Amino acid sequence: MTDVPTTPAPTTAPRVSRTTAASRVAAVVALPVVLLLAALPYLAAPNVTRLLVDLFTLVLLATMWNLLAGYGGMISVGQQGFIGLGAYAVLVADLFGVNPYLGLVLAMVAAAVLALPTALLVFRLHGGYFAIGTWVVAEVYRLVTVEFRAVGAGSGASVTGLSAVPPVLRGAITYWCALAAVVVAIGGVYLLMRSRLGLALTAIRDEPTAAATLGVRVRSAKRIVFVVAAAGCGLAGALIAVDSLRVQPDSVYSVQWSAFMIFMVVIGGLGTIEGPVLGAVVFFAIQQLLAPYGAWYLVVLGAVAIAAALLARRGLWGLVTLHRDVRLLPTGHRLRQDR
Amino acid sequence: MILSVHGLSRSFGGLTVVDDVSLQVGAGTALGVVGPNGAGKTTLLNLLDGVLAADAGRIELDGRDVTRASAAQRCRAGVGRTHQTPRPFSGMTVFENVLVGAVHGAGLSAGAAHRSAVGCLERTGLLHRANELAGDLRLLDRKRLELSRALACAPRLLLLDEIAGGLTDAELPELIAIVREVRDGGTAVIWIEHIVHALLEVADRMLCLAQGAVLAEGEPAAVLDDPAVREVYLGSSVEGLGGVTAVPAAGEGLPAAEPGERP
Amino acid sequence: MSALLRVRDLDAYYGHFQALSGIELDVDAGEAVAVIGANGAGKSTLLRAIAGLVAQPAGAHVELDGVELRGVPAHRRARMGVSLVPEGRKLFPSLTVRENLLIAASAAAGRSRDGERRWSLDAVYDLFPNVGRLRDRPGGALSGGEQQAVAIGRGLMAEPRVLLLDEVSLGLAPVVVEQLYAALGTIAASGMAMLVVEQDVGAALRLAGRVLCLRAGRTALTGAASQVTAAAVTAAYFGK
Amino acid sequence: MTWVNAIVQGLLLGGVYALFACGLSLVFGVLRIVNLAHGDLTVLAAFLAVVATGTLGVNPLVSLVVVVPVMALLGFVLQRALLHRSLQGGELAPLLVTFGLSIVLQNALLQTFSADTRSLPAGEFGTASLQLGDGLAVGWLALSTLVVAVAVLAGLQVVLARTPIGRAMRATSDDPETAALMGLDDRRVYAIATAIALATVALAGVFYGMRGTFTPTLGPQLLIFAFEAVIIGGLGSLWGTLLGGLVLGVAQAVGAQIQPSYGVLAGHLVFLVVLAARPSGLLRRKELR
Repeated sequence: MTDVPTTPAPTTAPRVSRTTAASRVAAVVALPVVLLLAALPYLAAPNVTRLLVDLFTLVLLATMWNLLAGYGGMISVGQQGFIGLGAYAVLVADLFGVNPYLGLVLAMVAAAVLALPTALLVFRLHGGYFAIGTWVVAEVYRLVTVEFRAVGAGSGASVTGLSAVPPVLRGAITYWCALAAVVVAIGGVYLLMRSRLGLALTAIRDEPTAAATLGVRVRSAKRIVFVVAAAGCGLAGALIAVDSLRVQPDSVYSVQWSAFMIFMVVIGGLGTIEGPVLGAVVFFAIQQLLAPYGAWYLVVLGAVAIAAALLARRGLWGLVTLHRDVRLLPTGHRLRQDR
Repeated sequence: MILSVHGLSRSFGGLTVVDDVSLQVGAGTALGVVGPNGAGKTTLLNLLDGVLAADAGRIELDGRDVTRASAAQRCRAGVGRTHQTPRPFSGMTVFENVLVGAVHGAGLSAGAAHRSAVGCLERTGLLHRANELAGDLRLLDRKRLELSRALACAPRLLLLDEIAGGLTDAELPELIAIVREVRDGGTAVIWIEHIVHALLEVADRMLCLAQGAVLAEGEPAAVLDDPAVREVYLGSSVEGLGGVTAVPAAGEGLPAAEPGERP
Repeated sequence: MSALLRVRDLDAYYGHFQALSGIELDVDAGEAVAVIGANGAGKSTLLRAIAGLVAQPAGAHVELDGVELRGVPAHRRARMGVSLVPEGRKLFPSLTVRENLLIAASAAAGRSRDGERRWSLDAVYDLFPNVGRLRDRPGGALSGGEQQAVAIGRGLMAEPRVLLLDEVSLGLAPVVVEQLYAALGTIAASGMAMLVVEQDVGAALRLAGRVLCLRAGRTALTGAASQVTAAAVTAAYFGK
Repeated sequence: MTWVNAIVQGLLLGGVYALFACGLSLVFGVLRIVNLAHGDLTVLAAFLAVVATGTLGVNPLVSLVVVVPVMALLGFVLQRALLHRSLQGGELAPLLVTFGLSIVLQNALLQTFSADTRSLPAGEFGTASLQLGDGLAVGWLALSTLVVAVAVLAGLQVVLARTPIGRAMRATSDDPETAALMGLDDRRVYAIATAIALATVALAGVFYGMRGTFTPTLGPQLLIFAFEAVIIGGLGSLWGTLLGGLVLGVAQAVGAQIQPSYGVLAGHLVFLVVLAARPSGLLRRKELR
């Protein structure tokens, strides 16, 4: 929307541009930032990287929930089902003697595979009923999981396969895994939203009927998003498992994860790639600051989420970009007229 | 025949809205559809493009039965459509709106889709608004956008729902030229329109719907001269109603004010 | 003496699109005015603006018996006596015909103390004998003509001072339209102020004493119904 | 005989679920909002009864005289202050707002009343039972809960079908704009519907509290049970909701009979089977979405 020629009749064919000034700067800055983050275990104390693993997990979760709700239009409060599955995938891999870090990949696969039949069921529900339906499925996952003695039934079990690895090295590897997961998630969603599928999803979000009449396969696009988001949440669960080395069903399958995801995305800005990242950072800060106050901090979180849903629909990122069209990760298309 | 429809019916809660309609449209020809509001014209288009499922009847596209096909499948098979009330993707730019049709409807790859979308916008005179958000467009440009998107799907059958409504007399010929060009390119066109003189410029045949059923079909002039058609179209007869002169308001006569232009 | 319904400088917007500009209109008690014009000319918007369903900008005036209605929400306008019979009938599908009629009576409840009620279930059934027979059917299971009769009856049950009718004949067979307009004639004769939006120009002109023709949101033509020519009307419809 | 007993106890349990569900059903039917805080509001009502019985020293049943009006008033205020605004924000806003409310309620209760398990002392009434044969006993409290559930559902049905306010609710639910043309104030109609729904929630909370134990974090579980009852029975049908509650209760009781930890899981599985085989529910009257 920057330079709109006032006269039609172009002299040469217009060119499609998919970058913005901000995005070119972001692209230049991104590589050194990622490299710096990757070098952090050599530069900073282990407790810093440990905290960052928590933050990265939150960013991953927020990005996935935003993919579902912001781009797919599906409000799920059952993503903890896939988080739990991911955590248990690590535990099961560990039981069979597979390296828990390899379990991260298995977790993604397991979550994606189970997401397919889940989608078949919950896609029969709409709106709020879809939300609770996903929640029921997550509960079923939890209740089935606790029936297995081998993984510690109701009390959970510890990941033992990493006990031979020195703690500092283990912390560093976990950190690199979390960093890689975040980079892949944000980069993946960015590329996804720039692809044909992204175009389809944006169209579905705005006008599903018109999208269908323009050849967009609405249902299959939504199914892909559901499966991808499940895989991402599975990965997050696996990260939680290798980070804490302990898997407890009531914790990994807790609906609180959904509350956190909704909070981060709504505060940060639904339907943007940048917003959920910002929301995750803000949430992480609030969590660190208010944790001593026990459950009151959750009361505050809930109240802020209500206020944001009613008053600031575009979230913090929306406020940041209120007067300027700043897009660090642009997914759109701009026509430029070369003169 | 590109489109063959036999005995198409649809009802809502006991009320039959499209009642046993049969029609055919060949390549490079245009069928004009007239009839009073509520006659089932838009419902007919919704049945043809797959947004609604038919209760009975059969729809063939290029000889293939598509009666049970979804809207997306029909679009990919060559059905393009404009909506009477424009339905833009309001959070996307005009260019991206058209791109959806080029990528998903016509199945083009990125480069070809970009070129095709630019071409469609050029054709409808909307290229200079390419980077604006579709939600910010005024009614007229929204209608142009509807047409651009439908054209981007590279349709074999183009369904137009009151695309001329709200256009000024100056803008009509432009639109008529586009539709003609599409038709002459070998596309079959079905055009619902209240502005009958626009329709007459393009339609090879005319169909009048009343209460969901076909009231008359044939040569455009013959259909419009049909007393039954004039009766349903204007309701009860207007002949012999009035005196001699109309009273213009504030001496304006019948101004051709442009909708969408703020004073 | 000002008119019962007085409209001055009325603009209406849908987002950026201006649907009405500078409409001026008076409807006196006992008078019927027809609003005609092509699709998209702003006819329905005019009725919706008067009924309070479209925001009324500052500077625009809609007055009922001298009382300015700006800022008065639709449900309170209905209680004050502005009754709109909406386009597409809009019967409540999960209510029976009788319930559809009764629901509107609540709008009149606040005013019935100071004046005796003119419209009751029986009065509506007298006017439309069909409706009485269908009283226990759900609103969604009627034909178009039956729905329209119920919708008009429902509008009357609100004891309107001004009755606004939007596209009464839409999609109905001429014979049905004739019956409905016969009933509307009876209502008009009782002294009701009416504003009728119509596609069926002939029917509307037989009922109305005055005509307002809209084109692209502006007043194109106003005058006595007896002076509007068939040619002018045809022009409004066919565009030429 | 144990199986017959399981089914009978399941039916009685289903009465509680039906009572939970009718408020959820009503709010969805009239406002088209899925209230994700429904379960937490039920728990709130139970805690209000704890406070009322504690301070006034009365039987929980008597505390209803206070709890029901307080919850109804809360419903009215909630609709006016939060839900109505959220209705203007598209499909997402009501879900986000009610979910936020759920978090706020749950944690505020946790802070105020601690995580301890509570119950409402029902006295002799809570333990007395009716002997129906050898090994088959029906608790008076459980039986009266079922009777109350049926009475509430029947009452709601009568209100919706026969009273002016019920008519107004159905009309506003069908088409708020046209309802406004009939002089109905949608804000007021919605607020009354929410107030009635929360009054039933108050009943459900107090009866549940007398039958068993509860904690501040029980809400989500109750929401899920209510939701399952609504979906199993079929959206938009109050009798369907009763049937759904009974089916869910029986499924849980029979599951628990097989192995105690299977109870809740069996209920979920029956729900998923109904969703897969008959997505519109067992008793569905009309298109509602």
